[in-house]
Amino acid sequence: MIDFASIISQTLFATSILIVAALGLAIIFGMMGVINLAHGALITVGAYVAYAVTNAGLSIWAAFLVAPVVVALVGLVMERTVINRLYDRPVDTLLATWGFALVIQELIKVIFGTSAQSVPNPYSAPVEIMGANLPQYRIFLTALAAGLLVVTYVTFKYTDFGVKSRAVIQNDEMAGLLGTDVRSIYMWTFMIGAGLAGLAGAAVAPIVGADPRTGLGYLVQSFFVVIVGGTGQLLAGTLGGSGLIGGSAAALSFVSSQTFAQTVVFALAIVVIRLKPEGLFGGT
Amino acid sequence: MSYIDRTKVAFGDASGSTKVILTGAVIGFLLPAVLSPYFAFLAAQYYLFALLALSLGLLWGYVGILSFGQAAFFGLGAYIMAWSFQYMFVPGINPAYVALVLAPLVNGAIAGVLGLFLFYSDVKDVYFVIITLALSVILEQLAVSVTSIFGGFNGIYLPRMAVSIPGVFNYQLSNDRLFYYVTLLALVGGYLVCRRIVRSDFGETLLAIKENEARTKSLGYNTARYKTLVFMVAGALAGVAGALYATLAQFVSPPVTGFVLSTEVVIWVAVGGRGLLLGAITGGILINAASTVLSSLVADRYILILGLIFIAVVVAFRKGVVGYVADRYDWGEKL
Amino acid sequence: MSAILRTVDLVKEFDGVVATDHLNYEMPEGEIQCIIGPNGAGKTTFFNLITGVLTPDSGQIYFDGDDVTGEDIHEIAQRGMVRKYQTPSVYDEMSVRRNIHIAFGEDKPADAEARLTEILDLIELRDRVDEQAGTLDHGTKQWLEIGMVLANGPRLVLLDEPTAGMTTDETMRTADLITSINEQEETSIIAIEHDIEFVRRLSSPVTVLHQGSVLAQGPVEEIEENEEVQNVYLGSG
Amino acid sequence: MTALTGCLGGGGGGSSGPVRVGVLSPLSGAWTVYGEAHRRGFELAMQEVNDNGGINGRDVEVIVEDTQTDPSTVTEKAQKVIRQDNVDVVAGTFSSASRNAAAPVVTQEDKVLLYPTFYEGQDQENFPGTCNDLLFMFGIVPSQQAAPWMDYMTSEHGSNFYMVGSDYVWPRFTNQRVKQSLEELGGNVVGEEYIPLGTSDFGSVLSRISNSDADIVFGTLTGTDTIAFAKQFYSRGLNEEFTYWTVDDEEFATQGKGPQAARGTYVSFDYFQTIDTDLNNQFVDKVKSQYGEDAGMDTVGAAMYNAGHMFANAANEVGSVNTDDIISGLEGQSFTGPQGEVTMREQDHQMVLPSYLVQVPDDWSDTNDFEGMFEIVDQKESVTPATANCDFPLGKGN
Repeated sequence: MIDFASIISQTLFATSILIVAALGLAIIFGMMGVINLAHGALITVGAYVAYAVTNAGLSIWAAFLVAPVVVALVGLVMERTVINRLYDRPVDTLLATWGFALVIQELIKVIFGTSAQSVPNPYSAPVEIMGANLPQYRIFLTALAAGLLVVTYVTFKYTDFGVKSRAVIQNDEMAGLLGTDVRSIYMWTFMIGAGLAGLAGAAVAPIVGADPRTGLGYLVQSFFVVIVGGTGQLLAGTLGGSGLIGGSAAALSFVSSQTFAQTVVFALAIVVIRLKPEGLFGGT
Repeated sequence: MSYIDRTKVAFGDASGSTKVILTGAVIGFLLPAVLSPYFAFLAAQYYLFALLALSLGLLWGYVGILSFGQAAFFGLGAYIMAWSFQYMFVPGINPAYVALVLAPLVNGAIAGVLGLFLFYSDVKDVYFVIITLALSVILEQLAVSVTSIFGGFNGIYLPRMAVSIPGVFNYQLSNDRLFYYVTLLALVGGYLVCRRIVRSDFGETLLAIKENEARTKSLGYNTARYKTLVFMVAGALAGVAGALYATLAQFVSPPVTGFVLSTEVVIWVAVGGRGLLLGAITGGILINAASTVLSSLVADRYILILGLIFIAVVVAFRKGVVGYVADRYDWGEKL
Repeated sequence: MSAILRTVDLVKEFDGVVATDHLNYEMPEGEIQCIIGPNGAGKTTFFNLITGVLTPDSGQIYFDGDDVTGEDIHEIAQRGMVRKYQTPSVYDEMSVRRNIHIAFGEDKPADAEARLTEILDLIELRDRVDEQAGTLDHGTKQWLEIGMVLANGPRLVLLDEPTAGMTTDETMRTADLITSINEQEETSIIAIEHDIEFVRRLSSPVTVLHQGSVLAQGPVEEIEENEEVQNVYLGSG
Repeated sequence: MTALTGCLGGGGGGSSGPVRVGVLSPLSGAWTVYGEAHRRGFELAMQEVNDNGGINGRDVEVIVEDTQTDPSTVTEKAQKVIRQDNVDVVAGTFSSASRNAAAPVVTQEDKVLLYPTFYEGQDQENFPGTCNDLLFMFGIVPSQQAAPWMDYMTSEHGSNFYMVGSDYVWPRFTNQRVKQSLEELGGNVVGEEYIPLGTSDFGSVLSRISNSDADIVFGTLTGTDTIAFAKQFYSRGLNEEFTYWTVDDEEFATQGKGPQAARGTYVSFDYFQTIDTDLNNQFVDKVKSQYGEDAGMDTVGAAMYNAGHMFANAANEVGSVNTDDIISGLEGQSFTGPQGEVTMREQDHQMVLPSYLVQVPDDWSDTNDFEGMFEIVDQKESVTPATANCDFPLGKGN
């Protein structure tokens, strides 16, 4: 018998992990149009910051504050040294960020060594809901995903910075003429995106651990989430995209092998991109 | 003027690319005399990686399509060679010949289907990068788990190919110096095919598409068809390179189709020179030779060095090595 | 004389904004016509619709009697409707010669060399044939693009503000160029233009577009007197 | 042009000058974490050999090459060490795929390959690259690693098995062997799943496990996947409900899991750093003094250590380092390794090894404490592996 409570909870959990993992990319790639192939590496840095913080005796919650700041700074270094020269050259941005991904991955090995590091899980026992005992940490992750979505949506929709950021992204010359400091808006938006990737790293570390390739697993999936969901549609796009890519793969794996499920979902994503290039929720 | 003068004159004012490919071919031809079998094996391997890089160089340099999935075609070519030995598709005929015909055909067909599916829509070029990246991830995953067909994680064995004329002679190329010439032939042949394409009206249209696709469409060109055709040629070239690589290494396993090799090819072409066929070839040889040397010296720091070089080239040295040379000396046609 | 181009009740909307509102237009073969109208009147959208860049929400487009609604850009172009873009759209990194050679289209004319010289004379670029297109000044680039459109063997030429950014002298010479093209090459020509002097010089019938549909049509003199047109241009519109 | 600055082939080899050994380790890429112990085990053995006279009076020179966890690099590096550095024997490669990539090179050049990693065993029909006279297998096979403990585990914890493995050859064949024993013991398989390599979210398979009436979850996941699985297994409280027994998670994987997620897990291998014998304690002390306090050892490192010594013994006993002598010297040789008495079975070159069943104790807390990481539950002095599915006598080549 297929136990629906598990399917629903798993689909929800898989979706929320991808929301957290892809949100930073939804800003840097979805909104700014910067193809950031270092997104996975930034997640890895977040995971290692979580390791360093918890290893120093502090709690994982402290890591949730430290990781975004540290990775935002890494994003700042990337943006100031290279990315801001390439805003009008999308292909070169893509290549440069892939270069950064390699450099970051190797620097982590230099600093932390090659072996996988462990990050403790704050919760020990699962909790029983609807007859299925569910891990508390995954429930927390779902709440975190929802919270992050709302916060980023509100930030970019209503706050002064958010409005300016979207204006700059849509037409940086015009915004520049109207007196917005375009360069600093780009910098801050990129840093927020990187910070969110860092937070994602810290968030997944307790259930995945930290090793030099942790973030790489999320790279292609995150891009699919943003593209399939629809660039420029922060809330609906990320939610929809994560649901399709993460959720459906989890649900499908109840009826088929996980390898088959993942292959089918990837193929499905490619078909969606082909039929609706602007994404499910994007476009006019 | 005697024959020699004429060649001198012709050589003197030949375009940069002609000079380079001629000297390259001559040096390449004489090289095995000084190379030990090991270095002949290495050079053969570099030539095949250069042929793979050439397939991306043609796509990216001449029609502006950046594919992150050329390794998928390379790997498929390798598996076709392995299957050809395993299943002897056409009994009685040298399985390597069968594979060297099948690999480009099958890859071309698959590239054609992909092209029809992706180019005949307004999928943005950038999305094409992500899709081709995903395709090489999918193929690698299938190759690992579908053990019955792909031999799975442990891979498939195949012997070194033989050069043969049925009934006349059959000589197995276990001597690496001999196999070296097969790969040199494949690389120079591949280059001449690309050169032929690029210098034709078809090639001129490709450059037009790369520079201004809207204008080219409104002059009556079905740009999607051109992009699909050149994508098929690139797939075929990568397939031949993969097929020869399989019988050179005598072993095929999933990473040969996968994500890591796909991203490395892009680095080779970007550093070598993304705008020129010879740039891609140089990148394919130069970076692989450097990685052999560097990885023996600094083992795991080599990727860090490569990453830094790659960023520097992309930001400040966009034309790449050969591109830079072509600018400084009158290179003539961009080949 | 059959119509080279006819549109029937063409409608195109962009999230609520009606860009083309049941536009009916007919262009007899062999003629030169101008289209004028204030900014946002839907002139370029009209060109985008008939060249297949945009597909209309409703209505039909007939080219030389065939219904081409919804056809691909290159299919319509192959039929002989060739467009010059508002901002000059040439291959900057290629020589003038190569620009024209590409513009000949997929099946190059047999006497390509002769045809090339003919066009170069027409657009007065004979002595700069091997220069890079990108190095040409704005006005010359416009003429190069006109030459390219010509090289494509068009039956209907669409010119989107061909004299934008030109001096009055250049504008007048462009008008004469268009007239001679029409006569020598027997191609019909539709030009979108703001410069009334240019329209007067062509002395061709004019269609005034306003809010996505035809406001008025007729010879230049009549249109200039037409009150509705005046207050559309001058008044609130 | 870019003519390759080739240089002439390396000279040397033969009986004068040092004995040269090539070591192929994954020092970059996905398996790097195993690469270090893999290389250290062999280097340590060679140091000890050099300290007491080397081989036939000749010093041993070790040439290490990074295989970048990529089979095509293995082919290149195997060629290099053999044809350029003229090594007398090759030790290493980590995954079965990399061993298979090296096999044609050693076969063509007629050199012995000493393979250290735990693997699926030799089977001519099902997977190529084994049944080769030039290959010597120092790693444990499923019939030694899992089969000996089926009795104990089923009697202690119940006989309903839920099998979770990575989707490739080694997990599938290990499970096949375990299912054989399970049948004999009247147990049954309530679930069997293979997860693609590189998966990080195990939510759905874990929910299927928690809904199953399994007693033992038998793990053959590998790499970073096994770490993610264990952490999520813990976060769902499944370690209270089920017994988790894995045949992949040696010292470094368990270090990656961390105490919280690893507590209570059963692991079975031929070697653990926690083995408390004089020989192993000396071995571990040497590793720490040479490579630092936090350096650890695992089954693969120990196998490389044994391979080094047994190669030296063979060469010294037979008096030469040419391939056929090394083969005859290795076949049937017994040696006292850090894990105890081991013997290289003559017929199929598979090592007869002890087998240890360990459990992660509740009081393990420091991730660098490799001794306290495991507690020995039971051990078997020497387990004879199932005979390889090959035609005997082994021929050279695959």
